[in-house]
Amino acid sequence: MFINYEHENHVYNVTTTRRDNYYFITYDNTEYKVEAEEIKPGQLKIKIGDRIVKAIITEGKTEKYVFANGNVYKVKQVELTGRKKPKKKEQEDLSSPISGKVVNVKVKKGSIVKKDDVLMVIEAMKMEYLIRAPYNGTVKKVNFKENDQIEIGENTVELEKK
Amino acid sequence: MFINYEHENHVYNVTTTRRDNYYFITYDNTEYKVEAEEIKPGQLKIKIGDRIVKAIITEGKTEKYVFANGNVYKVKQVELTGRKKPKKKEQEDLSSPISGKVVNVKVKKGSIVKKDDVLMVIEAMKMEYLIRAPYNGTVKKVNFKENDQIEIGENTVELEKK
Amino acid sequence: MFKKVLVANRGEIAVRIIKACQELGVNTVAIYSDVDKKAPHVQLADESICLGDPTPIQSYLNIPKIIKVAREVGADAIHPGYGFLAENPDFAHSCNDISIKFIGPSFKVISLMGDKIEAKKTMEKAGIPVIPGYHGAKQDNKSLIEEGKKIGFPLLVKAAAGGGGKGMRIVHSEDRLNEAIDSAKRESKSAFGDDTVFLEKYLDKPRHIEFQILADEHGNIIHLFERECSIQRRHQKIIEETPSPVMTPQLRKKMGDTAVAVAKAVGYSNAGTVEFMIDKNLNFYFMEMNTRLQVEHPITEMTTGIDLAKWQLKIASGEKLTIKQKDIIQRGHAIECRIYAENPAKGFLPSTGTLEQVEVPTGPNIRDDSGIYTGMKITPYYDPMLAKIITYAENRDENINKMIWALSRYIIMGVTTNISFLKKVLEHEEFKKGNITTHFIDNYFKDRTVAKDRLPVDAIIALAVYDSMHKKSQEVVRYKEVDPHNPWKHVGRWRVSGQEEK
Amino acid sequence: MFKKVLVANRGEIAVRIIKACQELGVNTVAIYSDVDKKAPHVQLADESICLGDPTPIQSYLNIPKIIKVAREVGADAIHPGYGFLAENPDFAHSCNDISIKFIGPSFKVISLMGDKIEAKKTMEKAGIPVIPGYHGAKQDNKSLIEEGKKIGFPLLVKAAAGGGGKGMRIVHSEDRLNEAIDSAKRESKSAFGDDTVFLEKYLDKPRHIEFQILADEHGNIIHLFERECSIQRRHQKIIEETPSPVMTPQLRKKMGDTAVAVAKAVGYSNAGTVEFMIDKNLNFYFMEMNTRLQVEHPITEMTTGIDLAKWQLKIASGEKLTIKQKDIIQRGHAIECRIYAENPAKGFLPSTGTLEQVEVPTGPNIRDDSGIYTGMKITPYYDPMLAKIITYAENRDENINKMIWALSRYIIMGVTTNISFLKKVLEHEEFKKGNITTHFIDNYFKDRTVAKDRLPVDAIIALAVYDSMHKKSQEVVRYKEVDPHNPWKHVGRWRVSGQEEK
Repeated sequence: MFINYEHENHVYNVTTTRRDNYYFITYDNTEYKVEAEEIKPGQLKIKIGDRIVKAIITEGKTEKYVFANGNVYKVKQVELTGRKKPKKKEQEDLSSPISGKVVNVKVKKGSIVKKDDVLMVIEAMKMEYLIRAPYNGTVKKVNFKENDQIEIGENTVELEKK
Repeated sequence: MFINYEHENHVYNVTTTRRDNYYFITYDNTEYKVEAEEIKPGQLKIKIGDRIVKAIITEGKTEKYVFANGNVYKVKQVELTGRKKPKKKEQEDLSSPISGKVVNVKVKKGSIVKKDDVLMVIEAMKMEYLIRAPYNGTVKKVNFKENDQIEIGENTVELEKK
Repeated sequence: MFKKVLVANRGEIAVRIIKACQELGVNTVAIYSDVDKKAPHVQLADESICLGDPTPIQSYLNIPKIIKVAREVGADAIHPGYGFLAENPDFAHSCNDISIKFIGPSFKVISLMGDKIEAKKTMEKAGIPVIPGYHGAKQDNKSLIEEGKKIGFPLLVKAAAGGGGKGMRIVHSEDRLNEAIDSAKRESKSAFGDDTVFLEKYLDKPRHIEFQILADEHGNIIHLFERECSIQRRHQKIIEETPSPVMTPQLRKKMGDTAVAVAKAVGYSNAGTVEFMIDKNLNFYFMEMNTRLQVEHPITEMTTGIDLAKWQLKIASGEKLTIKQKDIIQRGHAIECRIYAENPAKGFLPSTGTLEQVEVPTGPNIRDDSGIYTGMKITPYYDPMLAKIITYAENRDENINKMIWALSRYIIMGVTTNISFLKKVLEHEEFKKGNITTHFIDNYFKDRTVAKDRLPVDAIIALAVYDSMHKKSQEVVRYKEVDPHNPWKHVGRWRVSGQEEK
Repeated sequence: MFKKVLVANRGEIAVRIIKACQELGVNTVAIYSDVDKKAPHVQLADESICLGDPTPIQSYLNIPKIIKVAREVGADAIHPGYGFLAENPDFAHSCNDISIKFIGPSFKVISLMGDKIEAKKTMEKAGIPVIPGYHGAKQDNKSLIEEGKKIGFPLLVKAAAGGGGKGMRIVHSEDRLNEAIDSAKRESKSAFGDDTVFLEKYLDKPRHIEFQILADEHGNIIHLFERECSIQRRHQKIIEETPSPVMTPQLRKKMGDTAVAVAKAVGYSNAGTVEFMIDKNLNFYFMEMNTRLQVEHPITEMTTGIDLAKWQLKIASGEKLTIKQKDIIQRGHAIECRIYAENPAKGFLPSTGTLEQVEVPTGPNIRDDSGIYTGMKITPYYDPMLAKIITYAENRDENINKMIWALSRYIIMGVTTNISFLKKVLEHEEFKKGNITTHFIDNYFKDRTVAKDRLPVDAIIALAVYDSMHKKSQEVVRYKEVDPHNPWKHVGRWRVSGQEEK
């Protein structure tokens, strides 16, 4: 079985084989021979050599959550063919970081802005989030007006780089 | 809907009708008009007039458990026809009150015993339980010997009343 | 501090100890029998080893097996909890032999205190008041009956090796003494492998009050005040509280000093408890010393702010007590209720079965020490204590109300428990006044087998609503077609969830 | 004592207050908005009334609606919790008007303390030290910039009506001041309906240390020592502890006496908190007084053994404080960590979603105050605080380890939380040394957006094992027949449980 797990834009390529009572898991050129038991649904007790690892896995709609070493990690499963590569999202991001309400629009079509200028103010959970210009440029389109509801990931402003 | 609930050898005869958003429950010649909601599986919020009652119900193999007013009650459902009347169990009981190990048998076939004599000693969960004669009589049969495993409700000794 | 501790116990106390270890950065190894595979202590520990057969003698009492496991996993210490091997000097000795630290006092002290007769003699010599009784070597029934007559009735027959009410009989008249001796000997033999018994005066309006002590290996001893443990059934505590409603500052100081003197007299180290009986005139007598952590230790932790389990680990690893007697302050009021799988209406008969649902009350100053989970099977192999619930409040009155609140939200379905009974005790006027003795339950709840609770109307309505919600309308129709004269058929069928109607 | 209290709040604080009422035998009424129908506070209360629309202004901030409900259910008191209407003098006034007791100080005191400028002026007159700043009436940007230049940079722009960091901006240079004033005014207007701001000197190595007080309606005032709340992000506290690592007995006495003097100066009653800033030379300045129960009140409860929520109820019903200042003892060490649905790697951006799984650490001296449950939807309507976890131990070092243990067992799946981040703060060498200021997170975790955790090997193995256990062998076979060149198809399909393989 081959699976690719995506976590924080990084893809982990894993191969698993089951033989007798063991799982052979290959990752990063290392093979781990482990014994495992599902104590309760989603709750695993895994023996890796002398170490006992306890993990809890829960499935969301499009992702899995794994609790291991005292932390929770959110993981997606991705296909290898490249059709679903992690997006280059961080770069020049003008999308809304949160679902909320647009409380202030500082620019209009044609505005010339400098890097770090505030373009839009979004309020959610009683806090404000500022959308700042990632570079100097000219506003081509403003996608929301004051009091609009905006969803996470929606593009706020189209900005042409100068 | 008619149901008989049995609790501690007492049978409660209940009629339920569902109309609009109300349940009409008749018990002991009183009709209760209630609204109800199942918050989580088995967890009920019931409005009886001005009162809010919270109850939790869990189903076992042959019984239900209901938590109400801060206590848990174990309830069975019984049929009305009389085929399944509560047993008259308390009377002259020589059955084992617990599953455990027989640690001492004080009588044998033909023994003549007096009321309150100890017939058998059963150990369970690190405690001893004495089976005492409920009346004067003669032992007709002893069903267990020392170190036997005994289950709850199994008859220990057959005792003929004198 | 130790690197790895094996916890030779199960249930809530194993959970308690594992958490204490982990907070101190110590690795933990759980042991378990086949039926405890999914038990919380197994899930919590860093490693866990199965001992197989659930019979205690094959698992949690199996010294060679446990010692073997401890060596194999490389444990440098063993914590025995309470019960099982906690007061077994052979076990402590076996640990010594392989240089694994037994977390408790030396095996010599365990041995001395385990022999109730020797313990009393030692204490008498050290000037500690003890209860009049016969602790002699003549163990034939005839001699014991003679000695019993000298002491007078009522008296107690007690197993020399006993504890927790096991092998204990109270005898009110001469003609019952012979049977009681037989029975106590048999129970003691079976439980402890020793049938030596002794006899003791039975006190008037007695209270059971014990003092917690902590003693390090450098000669420092402190006490952490009293626990009132008079509420007992079958000679086993079910409700404990601190401070005791009967205690005065003078008596507390005197008894505390005596408890420290007891520990000093035997060169004690570790956490320990000195148990006293108090009569109605507040005379106190040494009863015995428990050389381990007690079930009821949390109430002391809540009122003193001191973590006894962690201190056991620190002391055993050679650390010095950094707390001075004068710095320990008793604050507020704490109660513990022990929740047992048992039926108070049937003489507290243990109840077995599967825990269909478990819900625990939570809130500030509510502590739940338990080793149970929904789906757990309660077997007859082990003690039927399911959980301990401990509450703290600024004063006794408030705390009694708090505990009643908590017990009213402690839901255990699948076995009969004593939760409702515990509430009835707490709600009793005499309990509220603090008028309690070790006979409290016998005095006020004799009729408990008669007064069975009826099903309250709210429960009936809840059942009716639930069944109405969850009946399959389809089923009702089907039955009508088949047998219109039998209206009961469909209600006999129950369903686990109501998904069809959603 | 009251007969019936309406709790005008939601989440963990509503739960906390309802439990306190119930323990005192007081009936409780919960209010809730449509999205909170299944919330714990609704389940716990004796009665509950739906307010409809989840927008705060339509529900938890809707004074006429809440007042109407309180009358209809026959409540004789309202507890406002914190946030929402807790410090709204109009609400307190409205309660007065219909003779329902508002559980808090008089609306005049709320009004005075709510106006940060007036509060400071009052305190200056009473001889209490305050931070240099501009609290004047000139609110145009030009005047404010002039005043700001007089005070010097860095300085703070603060909403006069603000609290909890809302409407607060720190400005390091003149050229950013104009934008900060605009933004603070806008946020303040939106949150509190008032855009008055003031300016204040920003202190060097400042610590936020506050004192808890309790004042009854008969003139008795006590303080319950300090809380160190310097660990903040976005000017909101996330870790609080007591005692403060920087406190000395002399300073504690001085600040405690000052806190009592502050309360006395305004005729305060109820629980309250006097917030101070302390600079590196341990000079302290009055900042503001919060006229309500604080989020972080549990750490004071754990170290003093006093139940603040119960005392609020007792005081409001006219009872006298029975605790004297000399009887209050600060014992051990307590920490609180606030668990937020937020992503520390993205500037602590709130995270919304469904809580797929919630598991809470339990154990002695671990308190979890939460209002969440598995399956709960975290919406953008309310504050993203999910829970508070509080631990107590005998000393700070032990307690930090205990809190790390607890956080490592706090499982929330479905939204991103700050749990891992909290652990990193607790594990930081400077935190362990007690070298903390309100800039701690900015100073040491600036690069938090860069240093993303990689998926550890244990998590990868767990995922691989889980997926291997739960794949349908059938599916694999089917795929092979259909498309032998695409080995990925079957792994894309997930299943909720592995029953088929059992």
